[in-house]
Amino acid sequence: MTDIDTTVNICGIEMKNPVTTASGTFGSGREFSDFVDINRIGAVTVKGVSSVPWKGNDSPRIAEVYGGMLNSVGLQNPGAKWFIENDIPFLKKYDTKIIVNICGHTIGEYCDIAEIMSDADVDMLELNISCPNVREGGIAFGTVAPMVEKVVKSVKKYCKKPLIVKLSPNVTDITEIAKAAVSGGADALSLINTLMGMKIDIKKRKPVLANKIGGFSGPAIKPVAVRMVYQVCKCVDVPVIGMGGIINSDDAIEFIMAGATMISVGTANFMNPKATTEIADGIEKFMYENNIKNLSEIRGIID
Amino acid sequence: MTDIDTTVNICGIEMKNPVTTASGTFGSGREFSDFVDINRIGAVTVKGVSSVPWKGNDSPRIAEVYGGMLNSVGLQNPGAKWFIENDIPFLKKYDTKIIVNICGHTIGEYCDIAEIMSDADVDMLELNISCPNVREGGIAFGTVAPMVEKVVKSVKKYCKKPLIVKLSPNVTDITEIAKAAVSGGADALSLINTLMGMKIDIKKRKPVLANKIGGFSGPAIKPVAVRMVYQVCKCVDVPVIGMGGIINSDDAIEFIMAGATMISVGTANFMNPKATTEIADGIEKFMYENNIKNLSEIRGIID
Amino acid sequence: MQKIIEMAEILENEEIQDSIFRMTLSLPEISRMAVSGQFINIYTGLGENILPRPISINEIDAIEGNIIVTYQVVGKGTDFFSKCPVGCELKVVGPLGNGFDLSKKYEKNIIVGGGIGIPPLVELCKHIEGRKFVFLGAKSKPIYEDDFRNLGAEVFICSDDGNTGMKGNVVELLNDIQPEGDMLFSCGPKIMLKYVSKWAAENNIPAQISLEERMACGIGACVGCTVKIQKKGDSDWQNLKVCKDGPVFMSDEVIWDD
Amino acid sequence: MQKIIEMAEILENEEIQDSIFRMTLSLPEISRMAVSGQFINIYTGLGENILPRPISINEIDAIEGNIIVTYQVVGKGTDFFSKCPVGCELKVVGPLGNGFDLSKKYEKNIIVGGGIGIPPLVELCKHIEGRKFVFLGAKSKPIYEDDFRNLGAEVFICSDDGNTGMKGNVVELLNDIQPEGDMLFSCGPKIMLKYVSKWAAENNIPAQISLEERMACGIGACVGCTVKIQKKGDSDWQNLKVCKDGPVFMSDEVIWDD
Ligand SMILES: Cc1cc2nc3c(=O)[nH]c(=O)nc-3n(C[C@H](O)[C@H](O)[C@H](O)COP(=O)(O)OP(=O)(O)OC[C@H]3O[C@@H](n4cnc5c(N)ncnc54)[C@H](O)[C@@H]3O)c2cc1C
Ligand SMILES: Cc1cc2nc3c(=O)[nH]c(=O)nc-3n(C[C@H](O)[C@H](O)[C@H](O)COP(=O)(O)OP(=O)(O)OC[C@H]3O[C@@H](n4cnc5c(N)ncnc54)[C@H](O)[C@@H]3O)c2cc1C
Ligand SMILES: Cc1cc2nc3c(=O)[nH]c(=O)nc-3n(C[C@H](O)[C@H](O)[C@H](O)COP(=O)(O)O)c2cc1C
Ligand SMILES: Cc1cc2nc3c(=O)[nH]c(=O)nc-3n(C[C@H](O)[C@H](O)[C@H](O)COP(=O)(O)O)c2cc1C
Ligand code: FES
Ligand code: FES
Repeated sequence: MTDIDTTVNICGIEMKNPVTTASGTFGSGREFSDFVDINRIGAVTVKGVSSVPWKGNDSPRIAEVYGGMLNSVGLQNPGAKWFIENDIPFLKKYDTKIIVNICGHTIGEYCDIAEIMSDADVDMLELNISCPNVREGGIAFGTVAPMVEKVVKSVKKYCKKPLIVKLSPNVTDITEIAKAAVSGGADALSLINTLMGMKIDIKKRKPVLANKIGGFSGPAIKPVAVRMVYQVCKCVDVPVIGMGGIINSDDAIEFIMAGATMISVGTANFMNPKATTEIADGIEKFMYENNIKNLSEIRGIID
Repeated sequence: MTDIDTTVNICGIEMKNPVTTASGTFGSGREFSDFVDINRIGAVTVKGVSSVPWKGNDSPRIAEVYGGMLNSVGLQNPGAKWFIENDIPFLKKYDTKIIVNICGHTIGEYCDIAEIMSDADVDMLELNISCPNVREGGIAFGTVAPMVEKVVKSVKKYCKKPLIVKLSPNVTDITEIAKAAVSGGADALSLINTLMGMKIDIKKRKPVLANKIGGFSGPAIKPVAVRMVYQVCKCVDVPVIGMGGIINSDDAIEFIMAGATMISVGTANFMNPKATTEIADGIEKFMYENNIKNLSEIRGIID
Repeated sequence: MQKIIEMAEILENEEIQDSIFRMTLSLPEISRMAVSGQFINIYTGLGENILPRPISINEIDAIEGNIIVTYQVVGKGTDFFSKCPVGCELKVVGPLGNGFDLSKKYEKNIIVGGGIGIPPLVELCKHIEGRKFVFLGAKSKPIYEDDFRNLGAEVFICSDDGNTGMKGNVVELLNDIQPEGDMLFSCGPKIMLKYVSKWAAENNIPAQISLEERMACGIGACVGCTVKIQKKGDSDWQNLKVCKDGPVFMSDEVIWDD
Repeated sequence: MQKIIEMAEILENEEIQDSIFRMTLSLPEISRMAVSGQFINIYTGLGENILPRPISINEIDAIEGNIIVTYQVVGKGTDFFSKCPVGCELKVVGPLGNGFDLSKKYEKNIIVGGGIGIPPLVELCKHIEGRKFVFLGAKSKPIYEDDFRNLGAEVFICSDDGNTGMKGNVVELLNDIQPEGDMLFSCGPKIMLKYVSKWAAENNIPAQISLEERMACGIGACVGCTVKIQKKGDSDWQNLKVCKDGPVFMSDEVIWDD
């Protein structure tokens, strides 16, 4: 397989393969290092980090649904300082790139964390303007085009690393939001974040999640994700990181054919702790069997 | 079980139970009459009917996805005349109510079919402003609030039956659309129609559907549907018909607890041709076991 | 025609060629009603695969109450079937579709089958009384060659790789043999059916061809499985349902898109 | 502690009480590493159920390389397990969580179990050297009463319906017996744990309680399974992970919401 080149390049950062992890599903990688060789992953996208620690929402935060799950973690995280002192040194032991997912309640908080992380030893930042579990404005940030443009523009001023903007699928027209993010200065886009969903426990007569509504992820959401990645790749020129329900390498190839440059493995990590590296292996096998030397040959091949 | 009252009333029409069929998944009932006793269904909602015959989209029109399916039928139907001459007489043999799902490409076409069906021997009309497979404006109709209000208002002038407006889930804020439909004069709302999804055949390197993008339905979409039904029921006063991924009576109860007055069985009919009557039986059993005399005791019980 | 839901016990499930399985299902009711050219919907019961799999009836044993199907493993559903042990039960809906039209008898019958389209032609062959010229093609070795011979047919074989019979496809084989016929029956890949239809038209032989399309309900309710058909005398084509109006259509009524 | 993925053959799977099953899994690696109070994640392999089911370790047989779990059928996943025949394989990840803290030995140990929370206390009981006062409650009949007796414990029983032992709950039983203890260990429904914790606090007995919460990963990555814990000396509570920081917590550190 020596003549196969699995590398991908996003904003000048070269990754050894197109596989990364979906923020919030892989911790900082440490928890999965018992199961997978982190050196085999193109980049690790870590869980959302904010400038100060966040406590997150009440439990229950997890509900299983048909072919997927709901979560209402609410971006609990120990804050930037803890992350810089603990998670970065851990990840630096591996030969992989680091993408930091950043979150905030306000534009000011977003700028703060972008500034802090710009000085940290990481490769790219991913701006999460789309978490449905943040109440204080998170929703509005990600679903109204002028707001998206404004947030991205503000964050760009403080951000010294390539900036990926992560889009919410809970919108009428994803292309409008994607274009707004690019106008604001996004160097790349990632999508989709979770759909908004709900599950009711009919015995207890109340929602399963303490937060009532949560973010829906897993294989069940894949058709929506593929559709949106396809639509967005047709209308913007920046690279796209595709995700939403990817559980095997065929799914990954589907997103690449829809136009994605990288793909993220999220909920699949809970279904199979080895999912990331198995998908990296599977992509290589697919390239080999189909005589594909470089993924650019099939990227966005769907008209 | 004599003291259990399963009847529900929508706009003065009394149904023997809250079970109806999701438009487009049950034909006119004839195809399923080998498997189920149509007398056991509260109402039959027939496939979309337009004033003149529609040819629909090219094949393939069906793709299976994880826990669901995509369709791009494109509202193929033999038109109002054929429907009135063939399907109504068939359904009239049964002791059930008839809800006619109506569609059009333009406001004029919507008004035409509403007028035609107002004179037919049916109980209610369901205005489908949300089919993602109609290109000539269908999308815009269902996803922009002022447009929704305008269409509904226009159709109301010609409609002499109670008018249900069926909402698309492919929107940023479903409550805004629901309120617009009610302002326009909707007597009831039904939701959700299909999500927009896509599947790529990675061997053939093209979308499975000839139409590329299709409507996503089945158990996989249930969390989105429950969430939207819940949100809508909290913000409007008209009765709501809930649907999206209902495959058993527990699912049906979940929608009723979220606030739905009736529930529709759609894709489940393909998974189990007896789904409708099994769900009607299951609801009765649930009421009996939980000592519920009338579904109003649990309807919208979730705060 | 009435359709029913039946739980089928698997009586046999054997790999007869690389990735092709022959499965005998106990279906007392459906087997009594079925005719050649019809199909059944088999459910996987897998949570991620919600739709039934349409599979043609290969043989009907109304006396024992069995239906035999022959399927190729191409995806999750058929893979699941191939792993079901004898004794296991599968949910089946059937019989579905209209079979071949055998209301008229013909002296000379041409039967053309390709790959996994061959199975329904076996049952068909049992019900044809005139001479039967059977043309079978496959990648490497068509299935059921001997079955056709045992049913008294004259059998001609071809394969893409030349492993069995003539090297080439069935249309080349037809051109080679130039059989005479009053009616042609065919089932196989769409591209093959298109050229077989062309051959039949050129030779003025009416042809009944069995089509496939992706399906949801299989019973005519979802309008998912349409093909463009222009009925004789009609000024325009219409989208007809493979599951209910077919799967067998007259070849000269089919509009070939691609 | 290292965690691994192992395919477990089911060696036994028996209904020991109405809807409660005892299952022996061959897990050579995990059984060598596991300690009492830990749990394992068992996958169903069903397409609609994507998440693993966390189940406590009931007994560890490191010599044979087996882990025994005891589970109640409450939904699809546990129903599936109950139908898996002996010989069938299940995917398991483990061992997960921190077990009970047995670094110190106590003279008098109180063990309180309720319902399906009883199983992990059996393995625990094997590793406690001092006196063991075991209080078990259930709807009608607590499981594993004899196992505790065989491990040398003094066992007290109650049931909601009075069918076995005292009629009432374990807190009433504790109040009735008024045992003395240097450490209390407990597992059971949340509401029981809350009142057991209260009882322990009133009686000045430190208590290790094993909590449950809905989980996705089970390994500390998703931050889905949190409980509010206020560590001694901390000025505020924090959301800690049941799967990684627990499932065993000191009862006086738990903030009870409802
Ligand atoms: C009327 C009819 C008769 C058929 N008879 C046979 C037969 O006798 N033997 C046989 O091996 N195959 C037959 N097929 C094709 C068979 O239905 C598909 O190969 C099978 O459904 C694939 O299922 P899967 O889960 O293995 O593949 P997947 O690719 O995982 O299936 C995914 C989805 O696509 C559908 N699908 C995939 N391929 C086809 C196809 N070629 N045609 C229609 N739907 C498809 C499946 O039903 C399912 O909904 C027939 C199809 C039709 C329509
Ligand atoms: C650390 C831990 C140890 C456990 N040990 C045992 C045990 O030894 N024996 C036993 O019978 N049960 C135990 N449980 C509870 C057990 O995990 C659930 O009963 C089981 O997951 C239900 O799955 P189901 O598919 O049958 O039910 P469903 O209700 O269909 O499950 C749906 C979803 O909810 C989750 N869920 C449902 N109930 C619970 C619950 N009580 N706690 C956490 N998640 C839940 C499931 O994991 C699944 O994701 C334990 C739970 C935890 C967290
Ligand atoms: C438990 C959980 C936590 C998540 N946390 C974050 C987060 O912190 N930041 C973020 O941008 N996305 C977060 N997500 C969304 C995922 O990164 C991803 O966009 C989504 O789950 C869809 O992909 P999947 O279906 O492969 O999981 C989270 C998802 C899950 C399931
Ligand atoms: C094959 C198919 C055809 C449909 N046709 C229509 C239609 O004609 N009019 C309409 O309003 N909705 C139509 N729908 C949408 C359904 O009525 C329903 O809103 C949707 O499928 C969600 O419910 P479900 O998940 O239970 O199927 C169709 C759905 C399917 C699967
Ligand atoms: S498959 Fe539904 S109409 Fe043919
Ligand atoms: S279940 Fe994921 S952190 Fe505990």
